[in-house]
Amino acid sequence: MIFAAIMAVEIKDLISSVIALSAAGLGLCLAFLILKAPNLAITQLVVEILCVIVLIRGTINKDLPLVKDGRWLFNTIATLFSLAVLLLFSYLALKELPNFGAPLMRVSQEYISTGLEKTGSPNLVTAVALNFRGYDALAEAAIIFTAIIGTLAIARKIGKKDEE
Amino acid sequence: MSLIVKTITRFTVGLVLVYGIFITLQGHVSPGGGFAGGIIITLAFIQLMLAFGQDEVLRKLNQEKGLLLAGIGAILFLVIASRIFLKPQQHSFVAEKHFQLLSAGFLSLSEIAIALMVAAGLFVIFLTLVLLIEEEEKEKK
Amino acid sequence: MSILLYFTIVPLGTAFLVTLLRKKKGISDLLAVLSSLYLFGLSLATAGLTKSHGVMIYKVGGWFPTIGITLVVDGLSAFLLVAINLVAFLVLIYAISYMERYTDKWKFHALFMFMLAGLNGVIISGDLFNLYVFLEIASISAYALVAFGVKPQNLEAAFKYTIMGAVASIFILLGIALLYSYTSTLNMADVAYCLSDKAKNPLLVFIWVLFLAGFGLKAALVPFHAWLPDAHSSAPSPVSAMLSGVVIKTIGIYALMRIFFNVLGVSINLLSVLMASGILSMVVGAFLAIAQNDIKRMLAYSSISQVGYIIFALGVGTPLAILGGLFHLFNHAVFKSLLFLDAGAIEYSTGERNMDKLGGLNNKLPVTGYTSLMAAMSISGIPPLAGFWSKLIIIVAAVEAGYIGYAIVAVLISIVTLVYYLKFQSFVFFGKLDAVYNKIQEVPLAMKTALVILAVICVMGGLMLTGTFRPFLEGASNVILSGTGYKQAVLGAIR
Amino acid sequence: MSLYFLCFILFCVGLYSVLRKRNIIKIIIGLGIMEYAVNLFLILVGYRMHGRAPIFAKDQEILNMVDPLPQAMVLTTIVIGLAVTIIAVSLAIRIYEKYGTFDITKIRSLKG
Repeated sequence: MIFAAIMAVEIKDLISSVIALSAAGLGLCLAFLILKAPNLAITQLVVEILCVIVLIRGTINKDLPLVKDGRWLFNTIATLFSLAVLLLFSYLALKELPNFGAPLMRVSQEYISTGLEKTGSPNLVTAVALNFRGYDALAEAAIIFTAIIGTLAIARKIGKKDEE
Repeated sequence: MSLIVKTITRFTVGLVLVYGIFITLQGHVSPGGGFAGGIIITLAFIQLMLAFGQDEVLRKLNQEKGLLLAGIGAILFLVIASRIFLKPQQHSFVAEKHFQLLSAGFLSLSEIAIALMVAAGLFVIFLTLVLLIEEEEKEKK
Repeated sequence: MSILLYFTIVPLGTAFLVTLLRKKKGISDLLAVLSSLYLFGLSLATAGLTKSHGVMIYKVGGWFPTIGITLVVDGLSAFLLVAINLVAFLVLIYAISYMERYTDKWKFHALFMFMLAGLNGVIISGDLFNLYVFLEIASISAYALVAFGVKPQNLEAAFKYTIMGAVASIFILLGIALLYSYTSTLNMADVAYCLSDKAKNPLLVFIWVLFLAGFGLKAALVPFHAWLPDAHSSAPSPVSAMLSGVVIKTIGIYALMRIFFNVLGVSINLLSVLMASGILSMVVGAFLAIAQNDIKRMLAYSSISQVGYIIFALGVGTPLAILGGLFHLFNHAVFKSLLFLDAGAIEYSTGERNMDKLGGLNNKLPVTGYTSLMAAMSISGIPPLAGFWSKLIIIVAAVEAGYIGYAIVAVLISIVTLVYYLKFQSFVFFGKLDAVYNKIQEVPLAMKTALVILAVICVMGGLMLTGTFRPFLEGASNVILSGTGYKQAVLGAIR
Repeated sequence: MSLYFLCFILFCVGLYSVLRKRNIIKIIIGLGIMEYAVNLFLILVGYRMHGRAPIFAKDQEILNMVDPLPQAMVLTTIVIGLAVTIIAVSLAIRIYEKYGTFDITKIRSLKG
């Protein structure tokens, strides 16, 4: 997946970088399956398809003038250095986390034990997402709706009347 | 699109649509919830549109109707959600009918509302992006 | 206390209704103004309620707190709710006539309602992930609103804002993910409860840095302020009034306060970091503002320096400083949105935004002239007006806390603010009237009423310190002072 | 521990692409990658060593289940990522229509 991500960033041509991104997305979907999250695998796969459609929509026949100007080298070194610092700090911080296989399950233990009785839905993930934390699902619907109205607002022809 | 693609889509669109509805209704039993189901239904519409060209699909579901549908789905979900939040009640479910279709009461109702809204809404987004390009091409020519 | 839920459900419902009833002409304005009036009334009611019995809790869906999401309103959030809904209501009245120049008014109202729902949701949520989702709603609708007048400049500014905002949200999400892995609960009081017994370790420092970067970018602190001048100057002026008056405060400063003071606990070096970034943004904002000749761009830069004041006051950390900071936050919300609405009125009537070309508008636009005079005087701290009191408190608190050097810098900056506001006043309103502008007439009624009401609040703000409002402001500031005492208050109220 | 670190490397790849690349579409791709990285990190956090998917089967009783809470969170973050990408792409299309290019250095009409 990391390899696909680096490829997506480095490839010169636009369309193939979008395809490399979808490869990274599919890798993520597989990772969800391995990590026992089938619910997410389906959603990730489908959302990723839509993402790729929209991205390809944007890049059908567009050029990619990749010109390197003077300070190019300095910029890359500066960004790489800052990323290295970020990685160093994250390494230090990650040591503190509880180790990989044993998540301390303070709250979700109750979800598992009482999930079936309280909500009656065997698929705990939907139970948590819709019933226990239903308020988030409401916010989720609002997010989709803002994206819809936002695209409509951005895509209209004349914005301000008098100037055009 | 070529004839082959048309015949293939004629078969698969129905299948994809049914699969999307299945995922939505089975949201609380098997994996995959309202969101995934809704998007699968949108993909079925998009596939239809790609295969059979724009005008035919637009006759059935153009932007206005899509937006209307999305709005209704959203209002439905809002009503269901606020009804539950305002009257907090813990209803325990009878054990044995857990795995049937509509066993979680309001849960599958809100799933359907979300799926309706997601399907109609994302299709409207696809339409706006595609229609935008047609006008752009016309300007260029 | 189920009324808390109406804060988000009512704007969302109006937004959905506006999309459905988009065909009828005036319906979207009516719905939007009505619902924001209702919200304003509701926020006053909640302010009264919180004054009577402290922290108010609402368990969404009836689930016990750590399982379900809880909504928490205490002194601080009630104070901010009143400020936001007040400014939103007046901006909507202003927008009735201003938005005639834009096509598709219903889209503006729908997006505005979503932004309002997002802001209210951020303030009342007592759950980390829920705060992130509502923050995202407010930001996405802000991106679309900045690009509302679809001209090349607006699009570029909106794109810059979208990229920076998206990066900031991802940093915040990463911070929440790390916090979840460390404490495995999302309820803010619960997280504070778990963190209280764990010692400081590199992970907490890393989480602090992530949150500081994310919320700092949303609040346009200096290293991350690049998007603010473009976004605010190219957005339609009701939107930029909301943006600089309210949105950076709630998403940036309120969330910063809530998480740093109440959840993660505050340490000395964190306070010094806040103070340093406050001073930095004060100085940079003020000096950049002088150089501008475009009205809105100048106002945007002055927003950065005023936000610097508030962050500086929080950095000082003494009770008086926090009181001054909060009071300045309320004042700045009121008079900065008034100034942006004035700039919009000027642009509405003359169609020109460049200060040098305008002149002598006072006799042609009396209302706008006097209201912006009052706002300009208040922001630069002329004694009788509200701005003076809040800056005075901050400077006095800084002197008391021993940061004499910083206090002097603050005084100098407020003088610089006075300079560029006088320059703005004299260029635009006094001086000779250009020939081409003599036929302009006053702005329509709706805009005038909003301007006048805001100006009155601006003058009346001085009362906030004395009289009835004092306990209201006290309530807000001692919520922060109690720091991680927040968790006792919330957990106590739940049981 | 090492898996978390790999996830952070993916995050830095995305961050690098957002900061360094000049083409708008590459920036949007960078955002997508960062979104993937954080989602992966959230799920990694909630994984129990040889746990089972959090779905009750009809007959047998499943003991060690994977933590369902991060999965509910990631369900929301995926859709947020989609919404942000859609807004960014529609802005990019409009900018391409007005400016004729995707290169952000050429779109410098606003004084920073």
